[in-house]
This record gives sequence, structure tokens and C-alpha cells, in this order.
Amino acid sequence: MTMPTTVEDRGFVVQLDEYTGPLDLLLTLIRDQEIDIRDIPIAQIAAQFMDAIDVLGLDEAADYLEMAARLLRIKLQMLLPRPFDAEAWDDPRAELVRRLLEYEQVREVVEWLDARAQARADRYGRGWIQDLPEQPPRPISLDLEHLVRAVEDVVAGMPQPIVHRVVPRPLDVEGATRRITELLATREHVELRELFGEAPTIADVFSVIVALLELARVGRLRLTQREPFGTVGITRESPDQAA
Amino acid sequence: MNRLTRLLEAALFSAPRPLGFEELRRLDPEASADEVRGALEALRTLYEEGEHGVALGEVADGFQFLTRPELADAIAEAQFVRRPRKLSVAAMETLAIVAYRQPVARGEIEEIRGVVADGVLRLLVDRALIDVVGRSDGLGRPLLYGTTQQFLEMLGLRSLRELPRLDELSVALTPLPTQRELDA
Amino acid sequence: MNRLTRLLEAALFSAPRPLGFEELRRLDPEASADEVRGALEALRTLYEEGEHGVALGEVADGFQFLTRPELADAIAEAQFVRRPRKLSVAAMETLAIVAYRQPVARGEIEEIRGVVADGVLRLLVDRALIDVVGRSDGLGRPLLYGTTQQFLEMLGLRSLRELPRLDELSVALTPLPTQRELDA
Repeated sequence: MTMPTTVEDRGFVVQLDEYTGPLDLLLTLIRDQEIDIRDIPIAQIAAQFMDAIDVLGLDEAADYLEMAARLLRIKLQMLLPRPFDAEAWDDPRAELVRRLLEYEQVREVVEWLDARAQARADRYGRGWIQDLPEQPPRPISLDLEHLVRAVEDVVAGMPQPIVHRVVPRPLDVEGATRRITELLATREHVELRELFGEAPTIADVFSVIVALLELARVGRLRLTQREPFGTVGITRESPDQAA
Repeated sequence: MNRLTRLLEAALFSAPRPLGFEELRRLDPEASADEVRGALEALRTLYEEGEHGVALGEVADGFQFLTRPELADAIAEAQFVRRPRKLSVAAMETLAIVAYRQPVARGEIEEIRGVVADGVLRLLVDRALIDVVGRSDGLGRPLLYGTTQQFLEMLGLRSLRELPRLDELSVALTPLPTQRELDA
Repeated sequence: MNRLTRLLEAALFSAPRPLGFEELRRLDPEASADEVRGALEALRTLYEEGEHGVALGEVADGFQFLTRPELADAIAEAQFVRRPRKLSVAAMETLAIVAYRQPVARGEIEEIRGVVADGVLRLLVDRALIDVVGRSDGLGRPLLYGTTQQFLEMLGLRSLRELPRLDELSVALTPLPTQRELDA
């Protein structure tokens, strides 16, 4: 695939690796034959393009096929009878020419960037970084633009405007009692917050609390809190110890 | 400074490790050992006598430029040996919610973002961008978070009033009636 | 060399990247901006006039010591430094389009280059030469890309304004009528 491939009868040499896409190939064909980009002999170029992608084994690349189809369409349009008034004639090649010129511009910028990058690559920065005593954690960069963008992302990510559902829900003490009992069957100690799922509703919280108080009353568990507002611990009481 | 000295200086500056004498000789195969030794000495003297901020040191593995010890603290404090890090998307979003909705409890942040905010909140508190500013009167009296002075300083703001007004966001991010108010 | 100049030199020697003026000012909070500027200039002149192997340059909004280009080959041949690998032409084309059209969506890049840009964009983001800078308001809200600080550093540019202006390019694009005007 990387071997130079010569298309003998048309007298130009093409190398697959050299092309970054159909526009590149097209531009090379045009430049090599010193064709005026604003007056492309479309039939000739289209034929050469087909040959090239055939020889290069590029005919599976969709991008190249699309360009091939475009060239054939322009070729056909060029064959249509033109109006006598030349001013009124829309050159079917115009869009292709615009794209080729635009692409040529990109390539010119690439050359400039390449030269700059090359010059910079000849200047080496500091290679070895000294360990300094007690490095603080990496500093954080923060700016308003990012903050505002984050706000927008938050809002965009919300499923719907947050409106609290005020649907009356009965307490589910039975369900809560079952969950607590199941948890305490496998573990001796749990924390209160483990009993709440993600984003518990007020009804969930009350259900758990009522269930806990009831279970504590009948001696199935013991509630502990080390300090005011501290976490509430729940410890299993074995039936024989129950008061 | 002659070419050999310049070459030694540039090599020692750009190499990712200390360079030994024999290695340095590779830089100019035509220079004699004495010439390289002379150039190294010239370089060392130049940095020494010019009272530079760095000095050419000799360690076990070879030669290297070292920061003068009395300057190391100031450089470490300025924190720029490593690139500043951007906050993760999760941290940025959480920070945004705290900034615009403070004082705000964890539950509220989690409700807005739809994910658990535990770790992210801890990170932001560690980095002193937010802090606990009180407790809610609501159920369980959850901690309330707000932004810090450091947060303002990093954004170059004098006060929270200088945060950009986000009119279109006001509906989504202005404090809603709390659950308690609704249930009451 | 005074203490401030020494401090700047040591800091610039110990950082693997350009340091911005504001960052450098953190080294000595008591020094005025003019003093820091003066010390930077003194440092630059000293290395210039002493014909050193490294020089103080200004890149990507910051200051950085870099080795002199004429010494690059000798240092690379001695295998102390590996030259960065060149980017492919496809990557360079994409970079050129992002640089001039930023913020730009993938679709626009593909249209100009005439090929799918997926892999190349990922590579450039991985190399930190471009980054996602936002989302378009258009259909599907595609990601928008822009160049980074690293991009400027790779080219040794101080800012995007140093890129050649489009009207300085030999290929003129603007005078051509667009397809829409042709169709009208």
C-alpha cells in the first residue's frame, strides 16, 4: 500500500500515504498538470481521479467515492446545453472550486504551522524537574466562564424543571420494618442513613423512624446517638437479651 | 561563553536526568577531555560568581543544574512547578450549584444533579472553595454549604453580587420552597 | 544579580512549562509589577549578552528558558533529548481549521477537509492541542473545539494573533461567490 504507484499512461506518480483525503488527491492532480483551478477540465480530472482511487485501492473509502460521484455529476452538468447569455450560466464547477481553494488555504496554513512547530521543536525546555520540599496539591484553575458553563450544563442535564411533587403518600411502616429486619439479619450494626435510599422523601423518612421506634419498643434493636445531632446507630438485640 | 560551554549548558538544562562526564563528552566528539573539563569548570564558576538562582551541582550520577536551597521555599510556595488542574465536570457543576444557591444542603445538590455528591463536596471543601456555613432547620438538620473567600479570589470577584446574573437560569436555580414548607 | 532576578531565574529553571507574569509575581508578593518586569528584562539581557546556551523566551502568555536552536542537533544526537514526534498532515490540517475557525464543530471540519475527522480530533484532544470549549446551539448541540495553551506552546506563539492573517495567504478565498449566491 505504501509503494509508489505509477499511473503510466497519464504520467503522474501518486503515493497513497501522501493523501489526507479526496480534496488532497484532487488538488495534487490539478497542481501536477498545472491546471487553472478556476477552469478545470472536469472530464479529464474525473477520469484521472477514478483511475487513481482504483489503482490505490482507495475505492472502498466512502470519502473518495463521494467525491468521485460529485465529479461525475459535474461532468454531466457541463454537457447540458448552456444559455446563449453567458452571464446567466451557473458554472457547475463553482462549488468544487470554492472548496478546493478553501482547502488550498488550509494547506498553506499547515505549511506555516509545520515550519513554526519545527522551529519550536529545536528549542528544548527544561528536561529535569527538581523535587521541591513539601509540594502542596496541584493548584486549581477556575474562571467565571467555566462556572457559568457548568451552570448551563446543570440546567441542561435536569430531566425537567424541578418542581416538588406534592402527591400525598401514605407512610409505609410495614415496608420499612421489613427492610430493617432484613438488614439486621445479616449485620449486627447499621447506621440510620443506610436505611434511606437516594433522595428519600419525607414519607420514607417518617416510615423508617416509626418502624425503628416500634422495633426498639419490642426489643428487637437498640438506638444509640453519641452526641446531639450525631449519627444514629442501630444495633441488633438478640431475642434472649431482650428486656 | 564559547560553543562547548554553551553546548554543555544547553544539554544539562534540557536533559531529563543528571549527565555524567563521559556522556557530556559525546556532545562534541572533537573536544578533548581537558577541554570538556575546562568548559564545565567555566560554567560552574560563571553561575557561582554571577550569584545566580541556580548552580551547577555534581551529584552521584553526574552534573545537573540545581535551584539554590534558599530559594526553594519561595518557589514551592508559588505552586507552579505543576500545571494548575481544572476541576472535573462533576466538581464544576457542584460548585456552580453551591455558588448560585447557597446556603445549600447536600440533598438539594444531589436532587439537582441527580447523583450522589459526597466525594465532590469533600474535594471542594479540601480545596477551600466551599465550606460548611451552617445547618438547615429541616429534617436531620443537614449541613449547609456556601462558597469561600478563596472562591471569590480565584475568580477575581469582590463579592458574590459580581457573579454573572443568569436570568434564564433563575427559575431553575433560585431557591425553591423547601420540602418542609410544601409538606406543611 | 539581585534576589528578585535570582528568584525568577530559579523558578523558570524549575518549571517544565512557561510561567505567566502573574504567576511569577507570586514569587515575591512585595515586589511591584514594574520591579518584576525589570528583573525579567535584566535576566533576558544577561543570557543574551553572555551568549549562553539557553535563552529566555516569551511563549503562550508566559516566560520560559529554552535552548538555542543551533545546539539542537548536537543534543539530540547525544540522545539527551528526544525530539517531539511530528504530527501527521491530517492532524495538522485539522489543527489549522480549528485554529482559524474556533469554536468549531466536527461537521464543519469534515466539510472543509472532505474526510471524517473522528480519530484525528480524538488524537488532538489526547495531545491537549485542542479541547472541547462548548456546545453549539445548532441541531444536536454538537461539541465545539478550540485550541489550547499547549497548541501555542507547540508553535512557540505568544497568542493566536500571531497566526498569519487570512488575507496574508497567497490563496485568496473571499472574492469567490458562495454556492448560495450562485443559486440565487
